[in-house]
Amino acid sequence: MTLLQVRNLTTQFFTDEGVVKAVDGATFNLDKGKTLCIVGESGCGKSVMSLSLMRLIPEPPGRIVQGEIMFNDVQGERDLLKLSNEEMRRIRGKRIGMIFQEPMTSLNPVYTIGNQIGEAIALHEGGSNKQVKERTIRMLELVGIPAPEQRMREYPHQLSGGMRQRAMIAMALSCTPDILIADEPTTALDVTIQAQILDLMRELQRELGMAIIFVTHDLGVVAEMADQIAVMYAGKFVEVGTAQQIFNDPKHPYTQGLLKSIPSFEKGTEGKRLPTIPGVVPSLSNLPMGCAFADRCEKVKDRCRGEAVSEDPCNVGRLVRCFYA
Amino acid sequence: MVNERQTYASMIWRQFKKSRLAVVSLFVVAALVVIALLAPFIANERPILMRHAGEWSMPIFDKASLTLSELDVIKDSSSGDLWFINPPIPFGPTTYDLDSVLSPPTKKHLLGTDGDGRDIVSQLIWGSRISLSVGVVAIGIAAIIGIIFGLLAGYFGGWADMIISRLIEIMTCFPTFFLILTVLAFVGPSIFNIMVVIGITGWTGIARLVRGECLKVRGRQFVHAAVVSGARDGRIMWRHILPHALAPVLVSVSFGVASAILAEAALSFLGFGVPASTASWGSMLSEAQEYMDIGWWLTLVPGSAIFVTIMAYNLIGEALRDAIDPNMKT
Amino acid sequence: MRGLRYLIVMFLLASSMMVGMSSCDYTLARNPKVLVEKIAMDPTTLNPFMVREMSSHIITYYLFDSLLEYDDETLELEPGLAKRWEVSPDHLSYTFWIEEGATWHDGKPLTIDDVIFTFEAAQDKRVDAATIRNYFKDFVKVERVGENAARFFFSKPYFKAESVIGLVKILPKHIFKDLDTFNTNPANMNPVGSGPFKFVKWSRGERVELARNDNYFGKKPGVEGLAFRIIPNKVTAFQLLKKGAIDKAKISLTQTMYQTDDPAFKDKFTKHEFYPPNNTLLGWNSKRALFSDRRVRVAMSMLIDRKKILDKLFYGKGEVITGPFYRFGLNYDERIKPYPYDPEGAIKLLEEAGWVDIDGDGVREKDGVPFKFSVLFRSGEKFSRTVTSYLREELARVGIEMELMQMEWGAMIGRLINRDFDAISLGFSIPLVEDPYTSWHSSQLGKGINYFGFDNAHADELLEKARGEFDSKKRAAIYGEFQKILHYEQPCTYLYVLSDNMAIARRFKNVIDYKIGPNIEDWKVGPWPILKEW
Amino acid sequence: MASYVLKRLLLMIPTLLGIIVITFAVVHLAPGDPATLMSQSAESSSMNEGSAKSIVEETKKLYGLDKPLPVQFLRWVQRAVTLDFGNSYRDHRPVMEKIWEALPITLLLNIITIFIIYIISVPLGIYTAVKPRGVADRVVSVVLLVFYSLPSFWVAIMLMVIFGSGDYLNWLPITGILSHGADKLPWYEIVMNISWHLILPIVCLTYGGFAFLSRFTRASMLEVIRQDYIRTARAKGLSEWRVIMKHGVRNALIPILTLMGTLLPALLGGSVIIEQIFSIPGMGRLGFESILSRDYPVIMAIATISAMLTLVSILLSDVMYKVVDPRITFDKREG
Repeated sequence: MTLLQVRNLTTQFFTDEGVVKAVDGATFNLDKGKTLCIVGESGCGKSVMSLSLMRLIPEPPGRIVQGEIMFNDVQGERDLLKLSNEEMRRIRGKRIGMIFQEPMTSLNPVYTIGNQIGEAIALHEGGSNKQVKERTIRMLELVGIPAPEQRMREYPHQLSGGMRQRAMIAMALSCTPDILIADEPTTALDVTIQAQILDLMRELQRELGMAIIFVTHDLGVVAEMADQIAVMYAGKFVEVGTAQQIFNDPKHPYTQGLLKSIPSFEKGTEGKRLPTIPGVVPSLSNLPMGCAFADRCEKVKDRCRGEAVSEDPCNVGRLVRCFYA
Repeated sequence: MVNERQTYASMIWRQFKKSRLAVVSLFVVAALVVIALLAPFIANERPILMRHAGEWSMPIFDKASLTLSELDVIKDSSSGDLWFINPPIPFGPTTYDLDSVLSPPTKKHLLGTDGDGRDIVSQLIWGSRISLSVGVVAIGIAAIIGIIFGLLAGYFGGWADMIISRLIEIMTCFPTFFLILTVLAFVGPSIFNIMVVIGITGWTGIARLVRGECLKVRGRQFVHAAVVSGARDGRIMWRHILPHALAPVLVSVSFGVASAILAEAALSFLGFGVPASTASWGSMLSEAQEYMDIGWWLTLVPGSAIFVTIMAYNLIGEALRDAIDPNMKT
Repeated sequence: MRGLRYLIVMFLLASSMMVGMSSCDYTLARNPKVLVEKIAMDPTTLNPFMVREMSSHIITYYLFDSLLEYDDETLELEPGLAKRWEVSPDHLSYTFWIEEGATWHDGKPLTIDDVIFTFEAAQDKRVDAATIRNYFKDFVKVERVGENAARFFFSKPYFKAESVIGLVKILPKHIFKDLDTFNTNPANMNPVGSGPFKFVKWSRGERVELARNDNYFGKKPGVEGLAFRIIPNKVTAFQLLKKGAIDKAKISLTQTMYQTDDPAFKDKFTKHEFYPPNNTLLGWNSKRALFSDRRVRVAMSMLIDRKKILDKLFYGKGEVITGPFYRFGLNYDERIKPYPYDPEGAIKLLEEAGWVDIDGDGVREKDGVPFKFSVLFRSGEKFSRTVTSYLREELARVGIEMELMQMEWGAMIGRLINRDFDAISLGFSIPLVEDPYTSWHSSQLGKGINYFGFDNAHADELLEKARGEFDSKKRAAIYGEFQKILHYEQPCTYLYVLSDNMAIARRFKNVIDYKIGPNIEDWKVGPWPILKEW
Repeated sequence: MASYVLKRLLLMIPTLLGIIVITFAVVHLAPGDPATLMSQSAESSSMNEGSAKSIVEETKKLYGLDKPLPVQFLRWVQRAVTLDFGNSYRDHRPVMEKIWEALPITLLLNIITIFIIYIISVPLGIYTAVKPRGVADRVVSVVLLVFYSLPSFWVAIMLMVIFGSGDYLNWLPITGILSHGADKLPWYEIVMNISWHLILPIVCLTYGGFAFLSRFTRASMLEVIRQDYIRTARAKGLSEWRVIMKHGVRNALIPILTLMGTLLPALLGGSVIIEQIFSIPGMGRLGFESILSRDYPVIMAIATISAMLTLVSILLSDVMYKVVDPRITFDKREG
């Protein structure tokens, strides 16, 4: 069952330097219980993508200029972009949870863990203080935090990085959402913790049956998590497909470049660093006319610079944004 | 997200320029500085340039060559051998025009005269010297002391923090006004003393602010990173911590400059302002209180000058803060 | 958004409160038979011995009586508590008979014992009254002679002895029993006097109230009471006056000239002009090299256009003076004319004295020392500031550099007493029985109040002679002589006696304009408008 | 926490001692002495015969001012530890009595002032921070800066002339805090009467404070709003109001609390002019007059008492700091 259908989502930032097209016409589907990984280098618009899904783009300067996000849960199908702020608010945290990259700064330093988790529960589920507390403890247990009754009275700075991220996950999952958006949740953690967190997420996904949108730049993590993969470059999805398709048969030169730079992705659990492709991501406010990857592409031809590349809307299961793929 | 390499300063400047009011304010302050510097050339009773009896001279520069009475004689005599350029405002700040006491704005006195027949424009121009320097010097002193002490206390903690905190406490508890009074009584009232006293009593707020920011930032990753990478304490404080504290300090400084100008005005009101031979906006305003409903120009002119200057400082401060604050950028 | 709503609500609340409170009238009615006068500071004490400032002085004046009083018109002494007095031919003993039937405000009779107690207290070192004691240097003793009389003995004949005794306010013995606690006696704050008004209430920092003493032995005042409101700021005081909350207040020159001529004001108030005995002057420190030369001092006087300054900057509200005496008193010699404003003459004198601009820098020098000095005056004091800064410009024109040095009062007096100044701008209040000895005799150079270093043998002689002269006319002649010497030497440049301007509510009748000031005791209350307590 | 407070309380002793020593030295070394000033009225600018040195010296002896300074100091300390600050030189009344008269008035004024400043500025600052650079932000910031830029004595006199003079709007009283004779009214009328008197002084004391505090709040709030945990709170589905109020404000309050500690002495000293203009017999006027008349015992007492108050308020704000921000530790670099 398709839980989320994103069509032509476009988010722009209107800054003094010009219009930044952070997300440009993103289109993908997310099925229930599956994991979609969005991969790309830093600054390619992944985080904006995930925030756009939650409608958490700071406005101004940002704005979702077009597209639709069809969300299909027990209450039926609706376009998140057309909901009122209040309706959208009720979806956040309740139907769609989110965790972030930096567990330290993402937790409010002046409130206890228990307070911050319980807040979401009380908000969406209601119940007496006692019920909220019990559920909080249950969530902390679920994410594997030992001595939850004691931990919930502690402040974020008293926890280790891994524990904080577990707490974040507990918070995001406290209302058993249909979708968990994880924005580089393991980047700030060290490798062993990273593996634990990934395991935890997979386990919870099985247990709770939620879909995950996993944003990362780490192909190793992708290999471990993904059912579907979307490769993002300069605000655009350059290639979308199943994990198998992407890993076994990358079509887009950028994807190919990414994959090539991992010596052995089969046992990627060590999470080796990805050597960069020569050049840098172009400024999103000043994109070239044609293919944004043209300057870094080995197979570049004249046409790439002159003409915008369109994607193939018919072929939803597999999308490649390249003339020569 | 910016391609070309920029220096920090030019980046600040680019951000700063975005606030039109701030740019206008900068021009205002710049104009004030120019006026203050050129005060003798703008408002003076001596000619700028003079040719008399075949000799060229510039009477404004020195008391030399001519006393004023000689000058009067020369100017009065209709000898053809005299040629001179007067400054645009041919009155000094303490030139008494006894024939037009309390005159409303006229052609002769563009903004009128005060109860003693002194030209308001001229006082305004000369007063800008006092008011500008009071603000800048006083708060300059305060900021330097405050930043250094605040960094030391916030960064090192422990004994340094304790001693500096005690010092801050002592200074905070000290009645500022009494210190000013005493110092003025000791060394004689002068604008310099007023500035120094406002400065040395005003640093505590900034120090506390820097210390607080320091405490806040100290635990963050990048400071640990710097510590781990073997940076020296001074460098960590200067390069890694100070920039974070700079934004609130700048707010404090911009308000501080303004409040120093106001403090000078308040001192004048209580009769402890700058010496009478120097016009200051504060003293003009405090003298005007009696004339509030009969000589509107007396209140309005220095009042507006103080107002505009303080506004300018504050607007610049705010724009600067927005420009410097690393978190403000999108 | 809720924040905005909150702000709007707060704003509306605040402004409606303000408007609401403004439109309500919480004023209470004011008793029209009570005269409300403005004073600038809270009195420090209501014990006349310890009085040191105007507020206490004004209030204790009504609370306490002395043996003798001034006549406001002639400035001569007339009976007060004493109904008559006698002076011995050798001028060494004075006998005073006091009024029978005078009582203290608490009902106890005022007896000769009170008088004797008063003068004994004045002698006692424990009592904080060094200023009064200073007048009793030659006082030997006081003794009771008969039921109602006391005799005072002096070791030297001195014409002022009569007024020294006569003007001391008599204190109640039964209140001040113990001189050890004299300075902190509660009665200093809650006085029991014998004067035409008695003490009612003192709200610190706000007002002091007195009520008419209906048992007063002398002439009873026309007003039922006095209230002194303490208003430090003169603009506030003036607004309060216009609101009708004050009946009598000194008004500034500006207010007199510009702000009190509208019909609304004239409808409520009359304006009066008085000349309190207070001479302003610029003192030159003759002990400093710069002003040791008489010609320099005279030149300074000739450089000050006293008439013009008075007319243009002080609206002619005063008179130019030439000597230390009260302009409208007996001793002032009108024949001595002020040095005219004469820059050329002054330059000539300066050059005679050796002050010439040799190096052409615009400043005169002598022996390589430039003619530079600083003039000291009280910060925030408008008169001195105006005169000195005007003079500064004038002096610059003839090649003299004068620096203005303003100092806070305490610091300035310190400098004055230590003779640490070049020149100084001062006011001098003159006692009504004048004796310039303390200010100008050479014996007063160090410890006394001869501040400017005036040292003249002939003048000393005259001053000593005057002290023993009991005929006021003859004494005036001696003082005329002295004034001539002083004028010739110009140890200071006398400037003006300036007028005090006062607004008095119209409902008070029989307001007599004595030169020296009004006397409330004369006043009657006429028909009154509705009065409010603001 | 308790040991921290105790430690701080102990640390106050040297600070207080430092303040006392400095004040004593400054007061006594300043030119002009009470004995001299007692011989002359501080209010008129004319001298009289009283300042002859002999008179001054006699008065000095009476007040013990002829003793060497260390002796005078020790005597003062000896009495001060029993909270006996002696008698005023000016009027021989016990110093504490004078302070007890003035203090409630100033406290009343200042507490209302601080309250109003906070209750208006903090929400304003938060509001403008939520929508930075919007129209409201700009308008508020300019209006408050306009307020801030007006010297208080000028505003005070202006308001007095407009709202309290016989010439224009004769609406408000301009002196004191209670009408004469109003003390016999029932309590609610007294309250009304006092409020009516306080309008002008309170307006003059508050208007300038809005700008600084609200801008300060705004800056601190702006920084907080950009933090990740605010995004987290939004992602939780909290309403914007709750995000700002719960997750924003508490963090933004931390730097504002630092200000609190310094606000009290500033207001104690800052009311000299307003008390002078509106004839309010508060601490500002008492201090000012004591300084002018070199009334050492009063100056020393005021300095000591206000120092103690200030120290306590600084301590309070530090403790609050700790309460509000659990991360803060006061020890050397945390591990």
